[in-house]
Amino acid sequence: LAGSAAMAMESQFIGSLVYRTGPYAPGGIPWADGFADYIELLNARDGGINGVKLELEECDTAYNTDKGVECYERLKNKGSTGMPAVMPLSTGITYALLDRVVADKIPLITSGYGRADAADGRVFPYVFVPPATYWGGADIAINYIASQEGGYGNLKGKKIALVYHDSAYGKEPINTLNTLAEQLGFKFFEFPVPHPGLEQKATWLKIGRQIRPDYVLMWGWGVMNATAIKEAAAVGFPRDKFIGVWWSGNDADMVPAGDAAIGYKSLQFNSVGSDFGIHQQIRSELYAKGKGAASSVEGTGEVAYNRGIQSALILTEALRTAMAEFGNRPMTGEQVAWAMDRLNITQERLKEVGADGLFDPIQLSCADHQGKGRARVTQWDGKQWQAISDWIEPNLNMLRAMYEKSAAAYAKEKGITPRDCK
Amino acid sequence: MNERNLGDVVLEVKGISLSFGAIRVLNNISFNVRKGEIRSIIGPNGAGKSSMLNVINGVYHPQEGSITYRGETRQQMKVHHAAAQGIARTFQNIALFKGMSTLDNIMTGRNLKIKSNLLWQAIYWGKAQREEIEHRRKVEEIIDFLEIQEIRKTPVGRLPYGMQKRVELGRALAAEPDLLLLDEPMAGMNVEEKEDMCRFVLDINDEFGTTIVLIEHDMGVVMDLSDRVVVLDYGRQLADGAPDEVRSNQAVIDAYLGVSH
Amino acid sequence: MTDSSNAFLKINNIEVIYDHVILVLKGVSLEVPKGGIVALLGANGAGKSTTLKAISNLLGAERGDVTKGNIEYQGEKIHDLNPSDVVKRGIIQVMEGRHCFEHLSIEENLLTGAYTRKDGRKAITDDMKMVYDYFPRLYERRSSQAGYTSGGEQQMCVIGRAMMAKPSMILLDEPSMGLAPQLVEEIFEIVGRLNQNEGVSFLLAEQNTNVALRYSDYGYIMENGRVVMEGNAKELGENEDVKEFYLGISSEGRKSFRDVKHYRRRKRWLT
Amino acid sequence: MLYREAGEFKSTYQADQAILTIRQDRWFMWAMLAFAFLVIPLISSEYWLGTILLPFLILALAALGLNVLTGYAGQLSLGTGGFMATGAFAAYKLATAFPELHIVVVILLAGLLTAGVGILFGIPSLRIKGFYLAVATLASQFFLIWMFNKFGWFTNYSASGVISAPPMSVFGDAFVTGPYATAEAKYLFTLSLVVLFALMTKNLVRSNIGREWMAVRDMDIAAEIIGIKMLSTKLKAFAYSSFLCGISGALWAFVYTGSVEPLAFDVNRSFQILFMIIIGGLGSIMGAFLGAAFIVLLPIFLSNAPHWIGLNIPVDLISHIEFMVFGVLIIFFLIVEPHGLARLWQLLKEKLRLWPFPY
Amino acid sequence: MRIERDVIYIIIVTLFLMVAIPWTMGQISEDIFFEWPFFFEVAIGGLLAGVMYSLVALGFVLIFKASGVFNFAQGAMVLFSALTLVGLNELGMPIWLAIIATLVVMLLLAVVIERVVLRSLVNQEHIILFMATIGITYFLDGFGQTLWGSEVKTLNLGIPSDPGFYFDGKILINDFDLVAALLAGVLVIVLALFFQYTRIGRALRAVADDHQAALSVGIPLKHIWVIVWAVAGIVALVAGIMWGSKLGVQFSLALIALKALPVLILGGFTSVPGAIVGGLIIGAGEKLAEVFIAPLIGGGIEDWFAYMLALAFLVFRPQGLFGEKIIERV
Ligand SMILES: Nc1ncnc2c1ncn2[C@@H]1O[C@H](COP(=O)(O)OP(=O)(O)OP(=O)(O)O)[C@@H](O)[C@H]1O
Ligand SMILES: Nc1ncnc2c1ncn2[C@@H]1O[C@H](COP(=O)(O)OP(=O)(O)OP(=O)(O)O)[C@@H](O)[C@H]1O
Ligand SMILES: [Mg+2]
Ligand SMILES: [Mg+2]
Repeated sequence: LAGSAAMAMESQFIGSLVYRTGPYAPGGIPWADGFADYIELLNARDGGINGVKLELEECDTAYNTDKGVECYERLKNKGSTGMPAVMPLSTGITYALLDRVVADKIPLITSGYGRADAADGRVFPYVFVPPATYWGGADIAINYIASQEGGYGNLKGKKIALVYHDSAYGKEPINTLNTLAEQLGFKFFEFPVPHPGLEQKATWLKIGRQIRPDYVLMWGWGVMNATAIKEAAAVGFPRDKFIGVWWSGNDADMVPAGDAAIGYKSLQFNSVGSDFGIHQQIRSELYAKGKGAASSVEGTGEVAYNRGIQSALILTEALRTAMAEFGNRPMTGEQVAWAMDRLNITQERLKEVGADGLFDPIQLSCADHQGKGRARVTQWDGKQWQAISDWIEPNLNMLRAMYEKSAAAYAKEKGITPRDCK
Repeated sequence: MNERNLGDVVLEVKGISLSFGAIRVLNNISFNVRKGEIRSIIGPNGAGKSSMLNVINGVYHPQEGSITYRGETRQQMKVHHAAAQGIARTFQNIALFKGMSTLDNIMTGRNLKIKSNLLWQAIYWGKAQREEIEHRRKVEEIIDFLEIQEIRKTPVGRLPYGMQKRVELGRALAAEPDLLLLDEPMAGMNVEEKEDMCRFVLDINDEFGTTIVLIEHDMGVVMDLSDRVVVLDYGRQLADGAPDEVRSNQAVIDAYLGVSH
Repeated sequence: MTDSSNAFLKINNIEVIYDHVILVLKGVSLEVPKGGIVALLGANGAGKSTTLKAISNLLGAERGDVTKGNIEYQGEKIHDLNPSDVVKRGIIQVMEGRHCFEHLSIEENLLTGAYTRKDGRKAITDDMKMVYDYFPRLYERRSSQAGYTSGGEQQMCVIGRAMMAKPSMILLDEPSMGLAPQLVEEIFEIVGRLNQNEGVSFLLAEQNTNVALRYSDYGYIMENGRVVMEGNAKELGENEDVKEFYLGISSEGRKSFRDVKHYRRRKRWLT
Repeated sequence: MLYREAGEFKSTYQADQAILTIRQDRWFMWAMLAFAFLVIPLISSEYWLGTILLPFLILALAALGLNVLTGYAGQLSLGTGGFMATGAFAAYKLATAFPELHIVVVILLAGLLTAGVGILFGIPSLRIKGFYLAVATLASQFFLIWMFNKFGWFTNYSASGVISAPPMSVFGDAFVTGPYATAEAKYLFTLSLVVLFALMTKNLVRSNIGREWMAVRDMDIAAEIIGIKMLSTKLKAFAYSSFLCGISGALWAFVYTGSVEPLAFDVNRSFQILFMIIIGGLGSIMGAFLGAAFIVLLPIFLSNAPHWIGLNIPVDLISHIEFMVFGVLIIFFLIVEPHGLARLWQLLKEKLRLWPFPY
Repeated sequence: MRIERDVIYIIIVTLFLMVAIPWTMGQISEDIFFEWPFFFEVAIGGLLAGVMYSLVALGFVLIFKASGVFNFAQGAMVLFSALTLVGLNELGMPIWLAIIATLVVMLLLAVVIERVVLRSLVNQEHIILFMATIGITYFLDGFGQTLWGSEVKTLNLGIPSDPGFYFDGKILINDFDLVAALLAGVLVIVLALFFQYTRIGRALRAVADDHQAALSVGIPLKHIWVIVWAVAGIVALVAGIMWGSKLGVQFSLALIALKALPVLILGGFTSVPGAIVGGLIIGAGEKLAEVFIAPLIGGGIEDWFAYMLALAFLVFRPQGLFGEKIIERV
């Protein structure tokens, strides 16, 4: 028994909730590959983190909340220390885990999805939302449109529509956009699309032939994205005035749309490309030796793949931070949560790992679980994404106020006393 | 032959006509049923006998005519009205509740008499249980009467045809009807079983004083049991009278009986 | 009928179980000679229908199984065949309980009866005419949906449907049920005529013992899943027990249904 | 012969009408209950209690509800998810509007509100039958989910339309919702409710109303002719069924996940529950539980199995194989016994009764 | 096919309401933009979208009409056939060969389903057979993805999806939709003739009524079932091609079954032409509602509106517009 305990002591268990099957698999597979490849890269190149080997176990959720909860519970006590953090990759699973992670003291890291107000670390000690939130995303989109139109002042009287997946996820940006519409004087139209969004003709006839907005934003998901782009083409709505959030910007979503997708834009909280240092290392350390997770090396570099790397990076950097404090051995969730409160992925660090320019630096604190929350705009050229803007910062003051207000309401409903972050 | 004291008229149908689309199923049919009698309806296949029963208990609504039951005259019966006023029946093509046991089937016959509400039944205590047991006792009497004790708990779908007919009769009896409509209760039975069935019908009639309307193709049964017989022929009313009169009526012989029986 | 060499249809000691647990036939053997009319008599639940379904192989559809014994037709074992192959070999069953195709019209019902026939449209139309001749009532109602016809009309429809298949052997399950007396006679007339003119053999399960014995050559009596008695139709008709329990004639002649006693003599042959 | 009824005589109708008339069955049931209440909480891990048994129980309750409607009353319904959502949102509104209400009261009231909604959507069943009704009930499914999604009032205007349960306790510190509820407390609380409702349902189906439901299921015209009122009988079935589904939904949202969005009760949930009762056995209380076990536990088992036997298969392949095996097993069980696992269980007992003779 | 008089009345009333309600809404509400060309555009768009639903609904109708089975696996079959087609195509087969190969695969599938599933479940209640098709669904979903993977694939038929032509200079119609409509029309005519005028067609209806009686007259159930399931497989392939080239071939294709269900009940489970008429009414109805009613109550109503619309029809005709009357007699 002592022997096996000693063996187990050496490796850090990492549980990964992925969806490689089901209706959303096309978007889930590259993410899972990126995540797995980066973890394996550390193992192959460095023997893990500080000599602690990383032991990855995936569990397929098929983007289904029930299965996700089961996966979480199955994995959370595995390994010597249990799961150091959970990244559920689904808004539904995120909500189902909110209570559980508090009881289990396991940080819940939702990169670019989940509850935006979890950016308020005082109310949500175990939830982290780096690098960006939907509310921030909405603000960035408007910011970008303003820059296209020559300044915020010119937004007055403009028409901006939102096409969204009619679910918790899709509804997130509405409040922000309403607030901005009031502030900036543009007209805001909402177009909910019922899940799963196979049919959007009515929506697009309204948009393309009746309202004829200046810009359309999209919070879509899965097959809804491609359908929307095709319908936009069918009513002749200009694709370069059509901007999706990052989950509407997977390569897989563009494929079925074909040529109709050329010119379509999407926000990304990571940059695009497949030739950063980190990719080259992954290829030489893994794919050259036949060990990569993706079915072909071409997959390394899709935006969703890069997002997977980014999530892995956030987790492993948090592990590093925790080990610096608690010693070089596997970390518990609580220790990682401590580290997440102090996470600081600097430009220098990104350069070291070969992701300089691929990701934006992230710095979190006890009260701020989001960081800078920046994103950039990319455009589909028919084959791949091209970054067409620099990192755009959202209006953090406005956002912070919104986060705090919403988090306070949640705290009241749940009977949570916000922690003191002094 | 059966000199019996017949009571007042309990049911009177007058000038009933019924059509489905272009098909005229009943054409100006009038007859009455007296209290305590066994009244038979005979006629060739497709004559409209079953339809007549359906009119009496409100499954079919005639286009013309009137029905007087217990002194109330209506253009048509309503199904639940008929049941509530003590008209029960059996069916030509057995209409038992196939998924339930014999006992449960007969218990459903008492549904109109059970008063406890959903909540009480869910608790199944006190009042509801007492009521249930009391009705069970009544049903057991019927089971004894029909001699179907052994199949009490058998799902009726598994019973042979003749037994099913008996259970159906039990279900109708459970409602303690004043007027019992029997649609070919003895079809598909051999003589021995027919004798049993006849005995039940007679006993029901004698002991409970139930008025019975009977459809049957076995002339032996019809002639022996009935007080009066009405003959239908493709919607027309061919004859109405005592069994012997009907039996010797030439029109009836031509249309229905063939050789005289 | 002990000479089994000319047996057209032969059932050897079959056992049938429903649902894997309910044993219904406990070793039934019987034979039908070529061109014969054989009656299968017995009380409710004796297993007559089950026997017929075992022959036509329709048991499978009710989760029943022939677990022992075998069935031969013209010397060939048929108990593993598909029902449709049994029909192709010329055996057709008229099921009890009027299994019409409700949504099809009477005429379409009759046409499905000819499904296995390959002898052309003309022959089929001729046979349809013949069926209509036998059952004029069907002709009147030919375009109505079968589900809306009366019980007797449906009974005629299934019998007519079976005739449309031009079978060499018909298994008739309670053909007279629900038919008017005149028609009962007619049905048996038809049975007789088909038998005489076309050489069709019949195995009929019937409750109307009186007529059944009159028209058949040979009879079997079943009780409780066993054959308890067999013999020539005539002999059976004269047997005291058969007379009393199946024909309703006691030594004093036919008694009125009004006078049946409440307690009676039990049958003698119950095993 | 281990299992038989011979030698047991019932002298009263009361004894004859008891739920389990055979002594061995009664012992078995008591042993099962003792095991469920006393042993399981002691021996099970949190994973088992919180992620396997809890959803199993809650979904079994919904299956029980649907089985009343579909299995007993014969009304095929695909609105279960909608009714569960109604229960969940009603519970949420009640719990947030009246924080002092006890959780049991909240859950019962949520059930009653759902029953009301169920009645409303049950009205078309008077005319529409079979698969037509099934598809028509999808109207309520889609409409209810849309409604909860659309109108902020239901979610107290939360930005995302997600509701989360306030911490509530049965007594003192025995929290059953919120972050500090233990898996044991949740499990026992749910188990008690489920056992209670299972007993109530059993009582209903063995008394008059249950017989009326079955009569309507088996042959509705005949039922009407013997005096059963179609409308009220069907609506009672809808009401009681939705009552249970509502409670199940409330438990799902409050006790199991803690916070849900309406999509947790989408049409897939309705299908899932329907599968449970068909596989388990239509018109059987036991069937609801067996079916829930099959549909909830089997996939978990299948996806864990390769790990237990030490196989390292990629997760996507496991998922795909899980799907295939699950599909094959459904078909296999249907072929073995079309009337569901409950019937299979019964046949087993019948065989036992005859044992050692085959028939 | 004989059309009953009340069906015609119902259709006329429906058409009237489809025009009258949007117009009225346009008059009474500021938020609703009503203009005739726009109205026609929406209506035509809806009709064409409805035809796409009909393509899927047809598969359901076939199997229901011919065996009384509500085939839950129809969606899975659409997905499976499309996956197979694209998968074979990606393996290097020319598209015509891939189509033929897929047809063979669908035929094999029908044979397997008959052997393994249907044969053992003869004469069972409809709901049991329905459940069995759910087993098939799970199996097909798993099997298809194991073979061909879960990534999204493209299927390009070369039909442009850009705005087609502007009718009257004002109304926009899409080429792709027109092709789909044409295809569906052809399928419906062929299938309707098949059911109406062949011996097999009549046998199929007999089977749907009563498995046992069908067996008793010698209808070979196994052949019949292979035939219908194979034809349903072909219809699934057509639907898979059309929807797949619209949405990309991916798991979500299986979900279009849900859009076909209201079409199915509105037209009647047993009617091939009903699937088309149902599709047209549902398609136009839901689009018109989404455009001219939804803005007042928040949008996204298409899905439940389609079901509600179907439900409204059922209240008047419980068997759907063209479905066979449900016979209930004592
Ligand atoms: N609901 C209905 N729709 C159309 N036709 C009907 C309907 N009910 C009965 N009929 C027709 O009315 C006629 C009389 O039917 P009914 O069932 O009353 O006959 P019956 O006298 O009972 O005959 P049987 O002795 O054969 O049972 C039949 O021709 C039948 O087809
Ligand atoms: N599908 C079934 N499942 C279980 N038991 C059955 C089934 N069908 C028939 N039985 C049983 O088998 C026995 C014989 O039935 P069968 O129908 O062969 O009798 P029968 O002689 O034709 O009677 P009847 O004169 O009433 O038609 C009966 O006791 C019946 O309960
Ligand atoms: Mg009749
Ligand atoms: Mg029989």
